[in-house]
Amino acid sequence: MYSEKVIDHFTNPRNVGEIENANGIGQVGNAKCGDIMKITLDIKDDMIKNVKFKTFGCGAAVATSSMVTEMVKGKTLEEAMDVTNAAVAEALGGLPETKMHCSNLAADAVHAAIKDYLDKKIKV
Amino acid sequence: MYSEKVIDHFTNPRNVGEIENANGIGQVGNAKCGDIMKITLDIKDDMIKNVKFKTFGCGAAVATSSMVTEMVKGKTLEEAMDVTNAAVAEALGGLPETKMHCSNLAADAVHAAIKDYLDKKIKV
Amino acid sequence: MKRIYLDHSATTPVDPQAAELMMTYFLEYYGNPSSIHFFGRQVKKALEEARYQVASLINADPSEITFTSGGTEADNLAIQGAARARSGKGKHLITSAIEHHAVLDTFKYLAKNGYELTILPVDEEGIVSVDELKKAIRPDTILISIMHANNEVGSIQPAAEIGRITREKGIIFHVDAVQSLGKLPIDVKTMNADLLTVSSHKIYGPKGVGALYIRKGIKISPLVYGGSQERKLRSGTENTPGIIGFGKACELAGERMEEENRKLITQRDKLMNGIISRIGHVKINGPLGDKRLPGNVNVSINYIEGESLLLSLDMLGIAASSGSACTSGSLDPSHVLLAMGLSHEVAHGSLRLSLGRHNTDEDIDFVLEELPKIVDRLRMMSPLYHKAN
Amino acid sequence: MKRIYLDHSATTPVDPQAAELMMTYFLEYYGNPSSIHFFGRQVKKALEEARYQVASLINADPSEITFTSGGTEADNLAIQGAARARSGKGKHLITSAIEHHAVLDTFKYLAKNGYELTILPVDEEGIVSVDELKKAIRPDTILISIMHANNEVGSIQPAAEIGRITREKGIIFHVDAVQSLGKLPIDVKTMNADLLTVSSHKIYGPKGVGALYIRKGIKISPLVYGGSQERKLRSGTENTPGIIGFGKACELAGERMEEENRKLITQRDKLMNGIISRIGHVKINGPLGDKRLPGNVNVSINYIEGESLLLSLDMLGIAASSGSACTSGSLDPSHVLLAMGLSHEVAHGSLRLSLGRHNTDEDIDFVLEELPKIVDRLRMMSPLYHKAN
Ligand SMILES: Cc1ncc(COP(=O)(O)O)c(C=O)c1O
Ligand SMILES: Cc1ncc(COP(=O)(O)O)c(C=O)c1O
Repeated sequence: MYSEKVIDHFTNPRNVGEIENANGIGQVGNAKCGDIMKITLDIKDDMIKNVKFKTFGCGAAVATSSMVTEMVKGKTLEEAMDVTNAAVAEALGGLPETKMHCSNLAADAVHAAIKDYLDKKIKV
Repeated sequence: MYSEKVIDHFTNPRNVGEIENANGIGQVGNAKCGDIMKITLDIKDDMIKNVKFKTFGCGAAVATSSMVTEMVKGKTLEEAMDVTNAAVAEALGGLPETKMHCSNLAADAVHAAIKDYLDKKIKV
Repeated sequence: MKRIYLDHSATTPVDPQAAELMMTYFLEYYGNPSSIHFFGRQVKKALEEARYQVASLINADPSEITFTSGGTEADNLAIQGAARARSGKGKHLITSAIEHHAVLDTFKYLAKNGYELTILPVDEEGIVSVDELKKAIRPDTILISIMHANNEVGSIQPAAEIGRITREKGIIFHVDAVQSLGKLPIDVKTMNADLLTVSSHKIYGPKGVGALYIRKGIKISPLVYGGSQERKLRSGTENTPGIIGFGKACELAGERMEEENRKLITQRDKLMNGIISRIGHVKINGPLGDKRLPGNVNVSINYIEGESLLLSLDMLGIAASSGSACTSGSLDPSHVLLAMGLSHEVAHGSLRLSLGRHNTDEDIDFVLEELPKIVDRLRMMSPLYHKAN
Repeated sequence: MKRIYLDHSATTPVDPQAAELMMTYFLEYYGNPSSIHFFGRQVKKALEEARYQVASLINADPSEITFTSGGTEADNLAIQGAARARSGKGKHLITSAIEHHAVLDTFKYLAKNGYELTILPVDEEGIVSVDELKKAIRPDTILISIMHANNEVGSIQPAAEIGRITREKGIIFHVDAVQSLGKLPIDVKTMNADLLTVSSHKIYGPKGVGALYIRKGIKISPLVYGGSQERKLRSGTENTPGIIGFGKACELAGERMEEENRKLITQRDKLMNGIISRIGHVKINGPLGDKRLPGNVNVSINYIEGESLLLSLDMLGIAASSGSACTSGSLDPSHVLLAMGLSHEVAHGSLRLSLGRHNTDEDIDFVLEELPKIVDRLRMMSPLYHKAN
């Protein structure tokens, strides 16, 4: 069902947790659907210095979360905004058809966290 | 499917053939249905001296024909008229349900032959 | 890796005796039972012997057994067949919210095609209320279908009580007994069942075989037309090896039921109690004690999602099942757990462990050792879990 | 007693390789393919491999194959399913007089339920006329079903020619290819088939398994509802061992077809010519040469009845079949022979010998030696036979 890369990221997820004083926080999905992803970012000079995730969801949800953290860590905000859900799935060697829709939201969570950071900055 | 007795009478049918100068001839069934039985009788002093059959039909048709010849040979006409299709089936140890209707007409053929004999006698 | 199969409600391995018997019918006694020659007669006899074996396990007459390709087809034959045959008498149908999709989706199909459907709720233990059922009955009710035992939470339904009511009112009563066959004693007569579905692959028989009990005198319409096999109710060359394997499985199930149930109940309770005592924030779904199927454990583990749990168990060689939407391809989690009042979130985190003939006490110990670690790990990853809880 | 099986059109033994494979799936790889754990994934893969094997034999895409419980169910799914899905477009259906009951009786059921049916006649060789078919087509014709090869007389139908017409007119074309699978090359694309039925137990696969080819884009309604297996077209836990056995049988049939056909045609012609030369008052039913299935012999033996003939052959260990009404439980003899213009009387005396993979030349010799004696004996007993004839 799942590719080896998905299983690897599910079994050894990268960057699990929450950054304590994160300046960007994004959460997408809801428990009703069975998938929630929360991304916390430490952003400095338009750069993602650190990123962590927490996910409630299926194997694909966990793996995409883990993968996206690797993909955006060290990237500029603009670069990170260009990472799509599809790119995450591709980086994992593909996802089962049924998982493409619901569980492939990790990039959205990152984007939400970046937006949160930018929103707060504007307010300041 | 068939009882051992049916198989025995089918394999070694008794009294096959036609009596040459039969004074009673009976035929029942038709080729459309797949069963025709022809009985020829040699009747003397109200007694069936000899009886032979020819049958076009399934195993049950052949076996009932053979059995009925055994049952009526040497009997008076009245006794022979009392032999029913059901009695023939019973003497064979029973017949499959589907065969009771179409292929169990041998007693009718005997009765038809007796009637033929009586009819001709009246005409004379 | 040692593999521990705890998904016996989904399907079971074929009993070796049944499998061996089937081999003979694949290779040697391969005739078509409709044929009048030796090859046909030989297998026809074995077919009727199997019919007797299946009938015996539910106290039916062999002539009341119609073989099908499985539980799903038998459910459809019962429900579509009875509804069509009785449509002149009324259009109202009743079932429960926790039926298998083979029942529920068939009723929903009929409801879209001129019938009216009442779906009964269940209580928090997953049991249909007889009072609700009584209230739902109308003068034009023609068919009521209630399962004998639920496949997800193991809840046993008051079938005999319902049968008394339907028989009195002249309403056809269909019972889906796929999960109870070979696990609970079934007597179609005391249950007053008119139609009853069983399936082979849940009781160590082959997949692709089932049967519908049709009480003498009850008329239903067929689903498929053709060579008039199974007294015209189910045309098609009979799956004789499968049917014969099913017959054997029924015979064995009948012989072993009592002893097996003692073992299963002990292991089930050990597993349930172990989970409760070792893991916090969990909830057993379904009734306790003798209102529950012997081999069924179903538990909601808060803050984590079922598929992740299954994957993690699978990596350790443990095969289980879940009511999570992610495991069914649908968007909603188990309709059974939702009907019992669970929230979506909690339903997503449900785990079903269904025990069977070959599970050992060591299997249980292993699960009890590993499951808490997995739950811990997944909860650490979950945004819903806060240590403080 | 040595037994000679000459009833391969009725059913075949399972190939030992297929049977052995199935054993593994009974005992070891017994998971439910819907399960996401190891046991489920393992068998899911094999299921898809089988789908590929079946698809390959008829030049279809695996996604176009829906597994069923046999040819009868596939025929019903095709015909009921297409008729229901298209009923908005018209109500007129066309089939032929020599179809299998799985097709003919399904159409007759629809004809009683709001559809209109044209049953095409056949010529004396048992072949449907394309001209007649063209004439029968109406603006509201939605479905035409014509078999690829007839099960009784082996006549091969002009399927590709018909497919060209139906495709042009946008009418759904269903082909019952149960008897031709593995015996004639089948290419659903050049045949322009929209739906095509195959069955496992006629090609050395297990009984109780079949498949319907559904061309991409063609919509049909399901017969049974439930767990949404087979892309919702055929719910019910998949008969995975059976399907996998069928897949293997398809693979083997594809590999062996050419060589096997050479053997079968030689044996068939030897048998037909032998019967003609040794027995008087006989008539070969069906076409000769390459319009006939490789393994099919069908002959009417005047003045005697089919069941008697079968019984007599059976006593010598020869298993065959007949169009006699007595062997089918119906009152009329074979509807196929009657449609070809045979009288009832002659149809009753028909004999079908269907050859298969394991028949030897000695089998043929034995039949040719014994059959004339049996015919003699039965004719001596027949009131229809007069030596003088
Ligand atoms: C309660 C219940 N009914 C019906 C079915 C369907 O039976 P089958 O898998 O034989 O189609 C199942 C199992 O899948 C079941 O658990
Ligand atoms: C031409 C034809 N169609 C359909 C069928 C039915 O297939 P099954 O026996 O798999 O139900 C058969 C054989 O019985 C057949 O010969």
